[in-house]
Amino acid sequence: AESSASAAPSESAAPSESASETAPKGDIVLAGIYKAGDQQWFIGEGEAAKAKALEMGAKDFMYIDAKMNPDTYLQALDNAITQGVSGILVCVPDQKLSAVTVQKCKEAGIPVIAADDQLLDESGKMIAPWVGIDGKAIGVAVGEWTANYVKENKMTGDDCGVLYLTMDQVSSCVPRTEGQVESWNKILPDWKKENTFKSDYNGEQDKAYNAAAGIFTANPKIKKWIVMTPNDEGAAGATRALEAAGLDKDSVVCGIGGYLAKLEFAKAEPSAFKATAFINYVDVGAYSAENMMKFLNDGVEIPMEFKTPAVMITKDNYKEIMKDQAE
Amino acid sequence: MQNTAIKKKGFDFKSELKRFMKSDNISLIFALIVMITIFSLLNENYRTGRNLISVLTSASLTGLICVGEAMLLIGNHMDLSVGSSAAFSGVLAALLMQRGLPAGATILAVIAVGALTGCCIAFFVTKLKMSSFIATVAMQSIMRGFAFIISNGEGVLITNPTFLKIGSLKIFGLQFLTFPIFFMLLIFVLFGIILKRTRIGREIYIVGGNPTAARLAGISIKKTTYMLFINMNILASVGGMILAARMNTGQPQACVGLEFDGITAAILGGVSNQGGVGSIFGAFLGLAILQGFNNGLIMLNVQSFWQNVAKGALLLLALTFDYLRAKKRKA
Amino acid sequence: MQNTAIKKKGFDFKSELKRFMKSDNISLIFALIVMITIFSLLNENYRTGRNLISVLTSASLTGLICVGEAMLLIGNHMDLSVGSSAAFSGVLAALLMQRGLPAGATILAVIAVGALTGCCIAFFVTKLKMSSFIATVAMQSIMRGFAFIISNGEGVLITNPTFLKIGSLKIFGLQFLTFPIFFMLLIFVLFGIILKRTRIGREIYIVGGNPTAARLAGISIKKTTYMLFINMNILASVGGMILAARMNTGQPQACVGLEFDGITAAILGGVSNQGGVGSIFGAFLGLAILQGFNNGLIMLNVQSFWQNVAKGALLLLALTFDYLRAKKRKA
Amino acid sequence: MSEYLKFEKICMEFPGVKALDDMSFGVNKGEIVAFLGENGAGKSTLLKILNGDYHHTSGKVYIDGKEVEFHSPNEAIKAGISVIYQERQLAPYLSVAENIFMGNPPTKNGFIDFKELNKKAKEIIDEFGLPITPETPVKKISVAFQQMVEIMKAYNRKADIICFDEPTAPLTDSEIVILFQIINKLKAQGKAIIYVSHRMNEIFEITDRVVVFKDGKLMGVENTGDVTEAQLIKMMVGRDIGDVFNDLKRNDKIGDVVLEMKNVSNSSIKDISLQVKAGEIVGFSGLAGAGRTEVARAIFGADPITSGEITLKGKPYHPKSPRDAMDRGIALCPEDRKLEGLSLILTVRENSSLAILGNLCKAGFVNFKQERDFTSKAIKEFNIKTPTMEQKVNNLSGGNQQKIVLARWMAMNPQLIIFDEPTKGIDVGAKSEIYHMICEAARKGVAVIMISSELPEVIGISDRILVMKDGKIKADIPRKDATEQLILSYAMLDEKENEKEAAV
Ligand SMILES: Nc1ncnc2c1ncn2[C@@H]1O[C@H](COP(=O)(O)OP(=O)(O)OP(=O)(O)O)[C@@H](O)[C@H]1O
Ligand SMILES: Nc1ncnc2c1ncn2[C@@H]1O[C@H](COP(=O)(O)OP(=O)(O)OP(=O)(O)O)[C@@H](O)[C@H]1O
Ligand SMILES: O[C@@H]1[C@@H](O)[C@@H](O)CO[C@H]1O
Ligand SMILES: [Mg+2]
Ligand SMILES: [Mg+2]
Repeated sequence: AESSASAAPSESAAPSESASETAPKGDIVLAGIYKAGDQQWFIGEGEAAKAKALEMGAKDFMYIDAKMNPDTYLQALDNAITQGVSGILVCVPDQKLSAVTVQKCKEAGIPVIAADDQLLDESGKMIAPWVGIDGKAIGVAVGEWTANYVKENKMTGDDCGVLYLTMDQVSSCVPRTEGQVESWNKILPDWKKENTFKSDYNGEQDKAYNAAAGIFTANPKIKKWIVMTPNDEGAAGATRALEAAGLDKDSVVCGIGGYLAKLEFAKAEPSAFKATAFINYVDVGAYSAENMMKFLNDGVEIPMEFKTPAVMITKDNYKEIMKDQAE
Repeated sequence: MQNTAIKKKGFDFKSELKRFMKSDNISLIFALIVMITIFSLLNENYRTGRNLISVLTSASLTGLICVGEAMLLIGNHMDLSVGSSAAFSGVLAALLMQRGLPAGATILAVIAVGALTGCCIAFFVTKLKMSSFIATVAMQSIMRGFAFIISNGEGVLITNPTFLKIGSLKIFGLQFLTFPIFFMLLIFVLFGIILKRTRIGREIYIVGGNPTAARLAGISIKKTTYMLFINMNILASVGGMILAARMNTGQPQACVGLEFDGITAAILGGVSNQGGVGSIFGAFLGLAILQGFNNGLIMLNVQSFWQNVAKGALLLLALTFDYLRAKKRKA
Repeated sequence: MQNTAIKKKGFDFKSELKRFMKSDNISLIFALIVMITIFSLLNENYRTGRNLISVLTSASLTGLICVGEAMLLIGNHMDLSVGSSAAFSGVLAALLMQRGLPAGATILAVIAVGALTGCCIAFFVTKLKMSSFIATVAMQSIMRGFAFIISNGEGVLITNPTFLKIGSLKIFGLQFLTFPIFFMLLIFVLFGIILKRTRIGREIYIVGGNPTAARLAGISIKKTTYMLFINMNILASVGGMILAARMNTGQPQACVGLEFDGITAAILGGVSNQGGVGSIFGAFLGLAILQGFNNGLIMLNVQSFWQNVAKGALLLLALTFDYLRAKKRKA
Repeated sequence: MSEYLKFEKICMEFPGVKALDDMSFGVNKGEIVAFLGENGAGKSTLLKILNGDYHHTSGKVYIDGKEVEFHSPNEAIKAGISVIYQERQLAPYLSVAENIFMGNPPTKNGFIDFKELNKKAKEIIDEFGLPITPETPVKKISVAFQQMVEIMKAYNRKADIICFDEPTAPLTDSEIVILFQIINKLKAQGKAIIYVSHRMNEIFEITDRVVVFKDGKLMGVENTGDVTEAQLIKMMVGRDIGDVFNDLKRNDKIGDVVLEMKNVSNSSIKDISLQVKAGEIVGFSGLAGAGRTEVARAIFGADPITSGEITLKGKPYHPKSPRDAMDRGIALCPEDRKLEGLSLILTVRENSSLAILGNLCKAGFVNFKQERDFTSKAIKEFNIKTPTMEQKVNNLSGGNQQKIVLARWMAMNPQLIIFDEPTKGIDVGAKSEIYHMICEAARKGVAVIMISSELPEVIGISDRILVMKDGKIKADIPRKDATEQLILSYAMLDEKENEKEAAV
């Protein structure tokens, strides 16, 4: 990733001086276009970006919801350009929209930073600066944590099964599962194939419940489940399904997010939802805005890559790590 | 003497059976049996009691919606806002309890809000003459918005143990009869009876079949319409709360497309979307087929992309089958 | 002589104006003007040419769907599968070109597939007597599944420069008249004329208004239904391709809920979902209001939660307004 | 004798019903043949077979000596057949002109030539002498004019075989006169014409031969001139029914005023004042659009009133809905059974019990046994022809549908009952039974309003006749003075008077 980042700037949409000329200081407006603007993640990210931008002298920050809809996204992008915003932060609903995004911004002379999900060209090369989360790496962290948990608790018998809940239809979530599978297999190379399961859901908790419950009943010989999911909804849904099946005591569920896990951790009694990979939207929001503002204010070149680290959180440490996001 | 009595009984049974075989629902029952048999052959755990519980649990919310939508469809309406309303109700309940409201009061309050939502829709439909399609599309957007606004987009945790019971309580101490399942079945039976046996039920058919004739026969279309939408939205509220209890959280983005699952089940079960035709038992069969099928696909671990195709194909197949049977019976 | 001629002309104009003021669309036109005025006051960029282009561009896909759905609704049908079909078409086109098919052949092939999809639906509706609601719900699921299957769930990049032109070509070299905008406007005009002036257009009204009457007058309901669904699905295919060209990718998860945007615009524009009533011009106004409103909300930076509420409220408001006007005119 | 149109051994079976049984006869060119038979005898079914709408179980149809078989109305139209159905079939939101030219509008360069369309439609409307404009949406004209549009639609097809299935049921005399002129003109042009009606006077006035149906069987084909009404009735009903009106047992004890209207107006009626007493039958006469239906609807709470007062048994009465009216003991048997009376997709049972459902319920639950008992009684009393009470009303003949509506309202035991064209589509035999029932009700002290466009019927049954025109009551004629001329003169006179006034 490092090398591609350094190769990219020439093609990057972040132009040099021209943009800052059209946007005189003190009159800076940023737009944040987020693929699922009604998700807590993006709301938090947007709020952090806005706070940072205003703090650094911007006049306004527009928060735009692309509703997971490519067409809405393109409209939002056009719209932001029409309004003559000074800089754009985006999380595209689909990474295949990268080229259009960069092209449109380039034409309009507006700098763009990718937030959360990278803007990639057809060969998978980044074509704009990026602040965000590395889905694969986060998946790897989850896989590692879970595999180690299993080792510690000796959950390696024939009555143990691993279930990956997947979100095949959301492209940014696919690498998360890939990372989970990869690191799990690395740590537990002898894990049996017939004790490995996959089930797909659409990202909602009750659909995750159904997807998990179906697998649990289909495999009654498995008494201890290890469940990994690409978001917190999936983890919470699987947890409820384990509880309904009476299997929650000996099972473990690990998600990605933090926003539902914190609710789970706040409960008095223990639950199977033991950990999640905390991804920090505040960091993403604040850094993306900060880099943009630095560029607009002072012409400081935008770094090609900034990754928020994935930190595994559990009931024991979540308050410390999440800080006010734990509320 | 005794002999004839027995004979008579026997005869009755036979004719009952005959009537049943000719009844509208027989092809659905047949389809359901075929489906269960096939899945059971493919996966031995399909026909287990445990799986039945799991199917019924995941059908519990859709079931409530299906009943409400079936009644609306018979009355020549539909409500496309119930997914949003259910999500809103779950969030609202969670928030009210977070503010310290006890479970009972919360449930009542949320039901009241549901009733009010139903009233609003009925008002638009009866007074302002909007089609229920467009009025409820608008409502869908509004309720979803409110669900997000009151929760600020975040899931809201529920810790009230009394409230959480409505997601898990075992009725009569029976392992399989959790409250969500019990309530869903109860609603099916209750509304089955209401629709078939009571005056108000009959009036729904008449209003759906020909509103002008209904009005001139002294039936208040307004009253019936209000009743239908209030009923639907109360069911959605309760369903939303049960889901929230099951999930231990009220989530603003839950239940997208729920209305379609309910409507699809009802139509598959022989309820017409032109009004005046259908039964709750049929709707139940439709629901059973759809949910049983979804569950079977998950159990067989069919890839989710193919699940989409399979679900669509099932619908088409079941309806084609039904058509062919109806045609054959006619000929 | 000349004087009277002028007078006559003047009179005609006046009566034309009168007729216009009484026409069904006047309240929509009024609503549109009010809306534009308010947004322009609130944001100076709203009334710029650039924003018009942006609104039109984003309306270009929904516009095509709106035309197709309006015709279907007038014929007493609807198609809930077009969002999936549009996504499928985009993906299919991208894949075909990836395999080396030239742009022209690709477009033709995808249109043919669209026509075939329409045929299938019409077959279910006419031959197997399914309601178009359920037949297209099933189709929605199937087409979405296929879109994912053929693309393996990933967006497919389009590099064919000829094909990409249909997303960006400036017609007559005019800056504002990109192909998507041009095509959408063309379709509105074309189908406006077809529906109003041609025999097939009038027959749609008859079929939708009273199918028995149509049949007895020798109008083939089957033919009309096939025509309507084929037309709708070709429009969806073309729309899907244009979108894919605009985005440089065919995306399997695109266009969810597109059918609703189209239907909502049509109904807002006075098309009845009971069949037999409506016009393409009305549908266009409905579309303009909805899209202009969405755009305005974004420009004003209204929080996305509140956007949901505002959109629902707009629908209700516009329809209430229309009702009051109709009532006043009656009195 | 080789007739132009010939039916040979036609049989038609529906589940549980043999609608036609071995039906053979023919129709010549330039001839008007009547179909006569009780409700459900199979008349409409035969026309639908001819029209390619139904497919007969066995038998053959010949046109001009050639065997034909139509699989759809479209094929029948192409073969020169035009059938006007008992139920109007129009596209409500399209214009009169477009409806008249439904299926074959004039086109120019592939576009509909609206100028030509309206011009041609206007010509036809003028030929019929009707006061409607081609551009008006059909939804906005009265039922009678809608029926005329239906007739013009068929007329316009220039078919060789034209069939009218009870065309006059929704018409009043003035339109009937027009219709008969048109039919005679068609006859003179050498068309083969079938005319179905339950009105004997029409059959004698216009037809050449009569085909009598009974239970799907052919009872005979007679030259109209060679038979008497009584003979025909005996053929179709199987017994004499005697002198319909003279045999009625009238009520001679007229009681107190039940309904009184004082200066009642709304958008379609003006300044209506009237009284109806217990046991009295008040007839309403007038031309189409005179506003009789609207008076009835106002009394029944179906339309609002804008001024005036209504009292019921001396107490003020302001019905806000039909429910209110019913709660006060008022029944209205509506004019248009299909639009206002029946839910066609529901069963005979569900439709019959509708008005008294409350009485059949206990604690909100329907008592099915009572309901079934009630329905079987109604089926018997009104001689409703249906295989079972679970039959969908849609599958019943027109007349039998009408009987269900009547049965429903008669069962309500009201203190005031309004009949709006009660015998529309009812066969002669059943008609006389219905008159008996109406008189029976009056004898029990029920106040009756009977709206009818059949003059002999209003005169024959009413104690008093109110004549309406332009939303106003023009005359109140006691039974002994009533003649068709007198009523008609009031129904139409005003225009002449107005002309006179204008001339002065
Ligand atoms: N589609 C149908 N399905 C079942 N039965 C039918 C259908 N159409 C007609 N019938 C039955 O066929 C018989 C003949 O009906 P038809 O309509 O021809 O009578 P008709 O002579 O026209 O009566 P009317 O004078 O009342 O109009 C009736 O018993 C009717 O119930
Ligand atoms: N839907 C409608 N819209 C506008 N005007 C209507 C409508 N229906 C009826 N009218 C008008 O209202 C008046 C009364 O009509 P209607 O035919 O019901 O009166 P009527 O005296 O009962 O006549 P009929 O002899 O046909 O029973 C007529 O002028 C008619 O044209
Ligand atoms: O869509 C996901 C969102 O749910 C959150 O997990 C952050 O990353 C985005 O890609
Ligand atoms: Mg008939
Ligand atoms: Mg009338």
